[in-house]
Amino acid sequence: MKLLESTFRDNILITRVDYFLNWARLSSLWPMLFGLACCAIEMMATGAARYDLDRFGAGVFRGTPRQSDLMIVAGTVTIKMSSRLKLLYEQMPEPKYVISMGSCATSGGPYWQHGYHVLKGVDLVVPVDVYVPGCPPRPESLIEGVLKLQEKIRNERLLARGISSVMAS
Amino acid sequence: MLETADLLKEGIKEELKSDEMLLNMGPQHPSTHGVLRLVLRTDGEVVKEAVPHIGYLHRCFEKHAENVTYPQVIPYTDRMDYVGSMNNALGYVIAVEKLMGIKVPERAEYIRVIVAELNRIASHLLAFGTYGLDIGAFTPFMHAFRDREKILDLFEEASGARLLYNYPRIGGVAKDVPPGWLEKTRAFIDYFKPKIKEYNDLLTFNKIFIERTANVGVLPLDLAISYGVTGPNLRGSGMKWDLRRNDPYSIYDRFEFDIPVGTGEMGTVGDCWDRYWVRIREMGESIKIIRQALDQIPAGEVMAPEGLKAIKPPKGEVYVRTETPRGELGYYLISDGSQQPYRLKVRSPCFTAMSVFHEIARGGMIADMVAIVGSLDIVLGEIDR
Amino acid sequence: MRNFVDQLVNNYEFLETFPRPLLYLIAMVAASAIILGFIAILVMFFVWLERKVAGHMQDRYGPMEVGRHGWLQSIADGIKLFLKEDIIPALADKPLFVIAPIIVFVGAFSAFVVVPFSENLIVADLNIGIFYILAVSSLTVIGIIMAGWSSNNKWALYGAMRSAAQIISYEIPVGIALLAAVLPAGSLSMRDIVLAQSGGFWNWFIFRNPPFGFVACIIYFVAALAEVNRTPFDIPEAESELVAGYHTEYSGMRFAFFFLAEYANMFLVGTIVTTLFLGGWEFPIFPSAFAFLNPIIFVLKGIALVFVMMWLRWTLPRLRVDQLMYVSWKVLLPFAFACLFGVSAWMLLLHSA
Amino acid sequence: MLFDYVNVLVFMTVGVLFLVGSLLAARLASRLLHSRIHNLDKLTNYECGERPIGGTAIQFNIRFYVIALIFVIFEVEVVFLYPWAVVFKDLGFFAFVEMSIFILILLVGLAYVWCKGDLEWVKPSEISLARERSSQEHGEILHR
Amino acid sequence: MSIQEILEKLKARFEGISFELVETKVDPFIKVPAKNIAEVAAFLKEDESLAFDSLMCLSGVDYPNTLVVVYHLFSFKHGHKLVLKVETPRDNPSVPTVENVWRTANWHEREAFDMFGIHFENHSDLRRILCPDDWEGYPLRKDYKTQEFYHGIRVEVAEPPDPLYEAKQKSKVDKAAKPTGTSATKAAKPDSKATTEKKAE
Repeated sequence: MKLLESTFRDNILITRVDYFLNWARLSSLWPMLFGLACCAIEMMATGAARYDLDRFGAGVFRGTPRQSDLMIVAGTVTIKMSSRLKLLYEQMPEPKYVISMGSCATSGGPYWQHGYHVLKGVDLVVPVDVYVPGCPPRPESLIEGVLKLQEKIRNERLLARGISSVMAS
Repeated sequence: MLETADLLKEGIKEELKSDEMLLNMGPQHPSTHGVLRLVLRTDGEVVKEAVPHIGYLHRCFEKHAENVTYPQVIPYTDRMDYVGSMNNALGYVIAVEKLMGIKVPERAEYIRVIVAELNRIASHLLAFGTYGLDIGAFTPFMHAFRDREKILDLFEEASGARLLYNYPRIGGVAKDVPPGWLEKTRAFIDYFKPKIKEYNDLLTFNKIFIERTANVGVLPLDLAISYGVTGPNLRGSGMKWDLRRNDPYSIYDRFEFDIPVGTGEMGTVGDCWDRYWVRIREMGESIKIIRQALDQIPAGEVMAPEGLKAIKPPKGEVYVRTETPRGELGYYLISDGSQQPYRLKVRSPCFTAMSVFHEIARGGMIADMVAIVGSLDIVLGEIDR
Repeated sequence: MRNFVDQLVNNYEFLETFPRPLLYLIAMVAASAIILGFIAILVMFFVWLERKVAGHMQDRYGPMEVGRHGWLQSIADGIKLFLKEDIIPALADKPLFVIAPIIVFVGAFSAFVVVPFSENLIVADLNIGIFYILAVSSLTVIGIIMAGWSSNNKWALYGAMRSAAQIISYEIPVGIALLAAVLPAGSLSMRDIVLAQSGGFWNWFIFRNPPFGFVACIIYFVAALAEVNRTPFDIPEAESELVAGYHTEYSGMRFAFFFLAEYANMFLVGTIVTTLFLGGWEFPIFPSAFAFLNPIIFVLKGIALVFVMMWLRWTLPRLRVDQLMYVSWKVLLPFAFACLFGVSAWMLLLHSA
Repeated sequence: MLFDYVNVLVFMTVGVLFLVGSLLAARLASRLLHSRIHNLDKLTNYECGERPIGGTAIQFNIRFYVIALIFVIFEVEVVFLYPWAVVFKDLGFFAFVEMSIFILILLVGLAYVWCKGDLEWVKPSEISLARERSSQEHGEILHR
Repeated sequence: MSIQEILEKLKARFEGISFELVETKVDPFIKVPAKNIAEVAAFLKEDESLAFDSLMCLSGVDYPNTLVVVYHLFSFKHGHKLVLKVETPRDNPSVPTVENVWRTANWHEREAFDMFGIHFENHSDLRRILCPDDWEGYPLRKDYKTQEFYHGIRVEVAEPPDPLYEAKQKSKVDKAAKPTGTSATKAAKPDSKATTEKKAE
């Protein structure tokens, strides 16, 4: 069984198909409209005319989590908002990614010491893929974050993992 | 005869009244300008009751103000109203200077006014862009942000940051503006003046936009005063009240500019269109102020000598209010002589603007909720502090 | 189509052996497959065109990195949506939820049967052409209401109710405005209508019986915008008010079909306006000289009209529900009736004179 | 004649088959690629991040019934107009007069419905009703 | 109209109530007893010559032994300002509401209740406005301790990374080492090593 499984995972065909599927998924990352605080204004500036996020295919800001596959947590996540954030993350369809934009989302930012109502880092609630530093991060660094995420998606092995799990079961 | 028909109709209407639906225009909604939650009780399209829930962005500003030294509070004031952060920091700095009796050098005063007015234009541009987005027109948003980027370049040269500057300091300004900055500002103003006319053609006098905003969310003047609404929202309801003119602080009394007031051109006085129109005309006034400030700015120091030493104001309390792009921002500062403020209460203009929302939103339709929230131009960071 | 198959049969003898209806069936399936492929490719092109037009109108580039000037963008979107996990909410009404996108797409797609790409390049030249399109295109509203109601989501419900109100009130101006093209043509079949307009652009129906033909075309275009839910009438899926309107709960491939159906509907409206008012496959100046170009001209005219729709979407704000009803019942309907009287009176004068 | 309508039927079935086929393929692909963990949160309805409150299957207001009735009347009229329009070229002035009478009768119906105010999507009285109540209420609070 | 004249008018109007004027460095204020703030406020608004029709700001302040509610009033008509202060005991602070005089007090009082726990009698709906409804404690009080967990989400940072932590440890260690010899240093040393390891991983 082991031999059969390994032949399927790494042969040329599977990796080529994986590469092609990953290319399709990374070049059309639809972010969810989830602007919380100051970073939301920089996210809007990133989507606007000068630093156009649409050049990378990620400019379609969808309102509902159902049609978006990238959640950019832009701003401070407070305790009251954290349960809503968790629900929204759950409602996103499967290949979903999270960019934690700004130091507030990454670790509570300037509010970590005395902010009793601030969540110290969004990774306490949802798994985060890319952390973008800055308060607020410049639009260029957000675009670099999106590109870093695209790099991460490019090396994923979804199809291979899927086939091996099917073979295993 | 007519009355009985109406009575009959009233009678019929009662039994057939379809039951109402509770609806969450929740924290994550494309047009609630941040994390505001509106619980609407609607019957069909008509909203019977709209209750705003806030607190989703409560970042404990006042707790921080009590645990950090005076100069360290300025970055937190910037992050309160993150769209007009120059004006926020300016208000706080004036409060501390009034308590300590510091005399700010002339050049710093002028730089502060220029930077505050540029920030007002940037904030109104964002309000104009997002309001177009709420009503459904995408392009004005992009054009507004294209011009706003030019202002952010100027800020980046002066203070080093795009959105949250930490530029006004107690006793003056962080550092002098780089050489050539004043000419660039003048060039920007000359470039920007005709652009306002372009926005008017694009959105302000667009028939559908007028249809969507005139006679919607009418805020009567007595209600506005009683709810403590201030700034463009109050001026939209027809009251000629601007702190820069009526209760002048820093050097605003040296400039000549008039105060736009809502006159109900397109509908009744105090509707969404009036509030929007006051903001657009205010941009023109800010240009006038900047032009006069650029002509009169002297050379010289930008930081008072007391500002460089440790800041320890005497015991006492002060309440200072300044005119930010959203309204009257008040700082109530109590100091006990130590290096940290004893208590700093912030009176936020958006907080009061939001408190009047359930009064003017009653009886509107769902599309009007979006128009009213957009016309109040609220920023959640300032409401929840 | 029928004589095309008969002609094919008699010059290839070996086809004789197969029963004739089977051959017809294969021809029909081949024709619909070609049209389906053509529509799919065209929709991919429209999705890309919309984002580029929006970009350049808003002083930015639009998709650039995904292939040269982003031409691979819509293919990437399609594949990504294909790979997405589609979620059916627990409380949703499962059968309706699943059927809704199919009905919406079939409503939009099956109207292409009568669209005349050129003289004989038409799938089935029904003699009730326009009437058939009117009937079939109202299928989409049933799909939208099913989608809105079945996903048990308040925003979707509002989107569905608004689209029902919108399409009900705009069906009538559409019906009456089309009369202004049927009256001079004297037949319902699309091919005959285009043939009635042949010979140079001056006797297109838009210029025929001068003021009323043009006004009828404008009324039809505006009312068709509402039928297809495009700005300024896109209140069923208003991004800023109803989050995503009737397809709030849809994800993955199901959402892709709503997208597909919307753009197919837009192209359908484009083709109808070209067939009825802009002289179908005719080249404006010397139609006979450029006869070989006919299908290309026809599709180009359709794309030009779809471009106008996109142009409108990125400039105009959105109407409210009651204003929308006002425009339909109190503005478009009276003008449509006036046009009807005008065209028929004008034709009477022309004939009697 | 039958040939054409069979063609339409084939067109529709091909459309449906294409859709159902690709939906099944998409379901298969997503099952292959992603693990099938469907916790409760994923399946709850989306309501801007909140748990849904209040029911959604509510009885929508009666405005619909009135508008639908008016629509049916005018749609029937349009149906009668089409055959007339097709043969209008050959008929003379008589047909024009005949049809204009028919249309005028219906226009009177439209005028009646218009003045009665049934064409507004939201009865103005409802909006003013809600607004009066709001001004009364806040009026009382102010003067109390 | 200066604050002294306003004080005279108030004393004339309300004989029974004791007003106290305090001259501080920048903004002088008038102390008003808690139980009749409502009548004073109504009078200040209705009286023609005063006409304080706008409550600029209502803030709660936590002094060592009392909770104080501060009212900043302003009159659009005459353009003069007034500061009122009301004191309440810390154990069960309660102040009558001024909501029906100035509508803006509704949300400001809810915020004071949320932050300080000051209960406003017959307020229309006194609930927390900023923090979640089931939040423990009143955050802006000086003696406020943050709760460890809220619905399973960690609120308080367990061990704040304090940059001066090493220096303080070292100075504590030197002090401990000097008087009691080496044993203290050995005990102290593993402790500081342990913390550095914990911080590293």
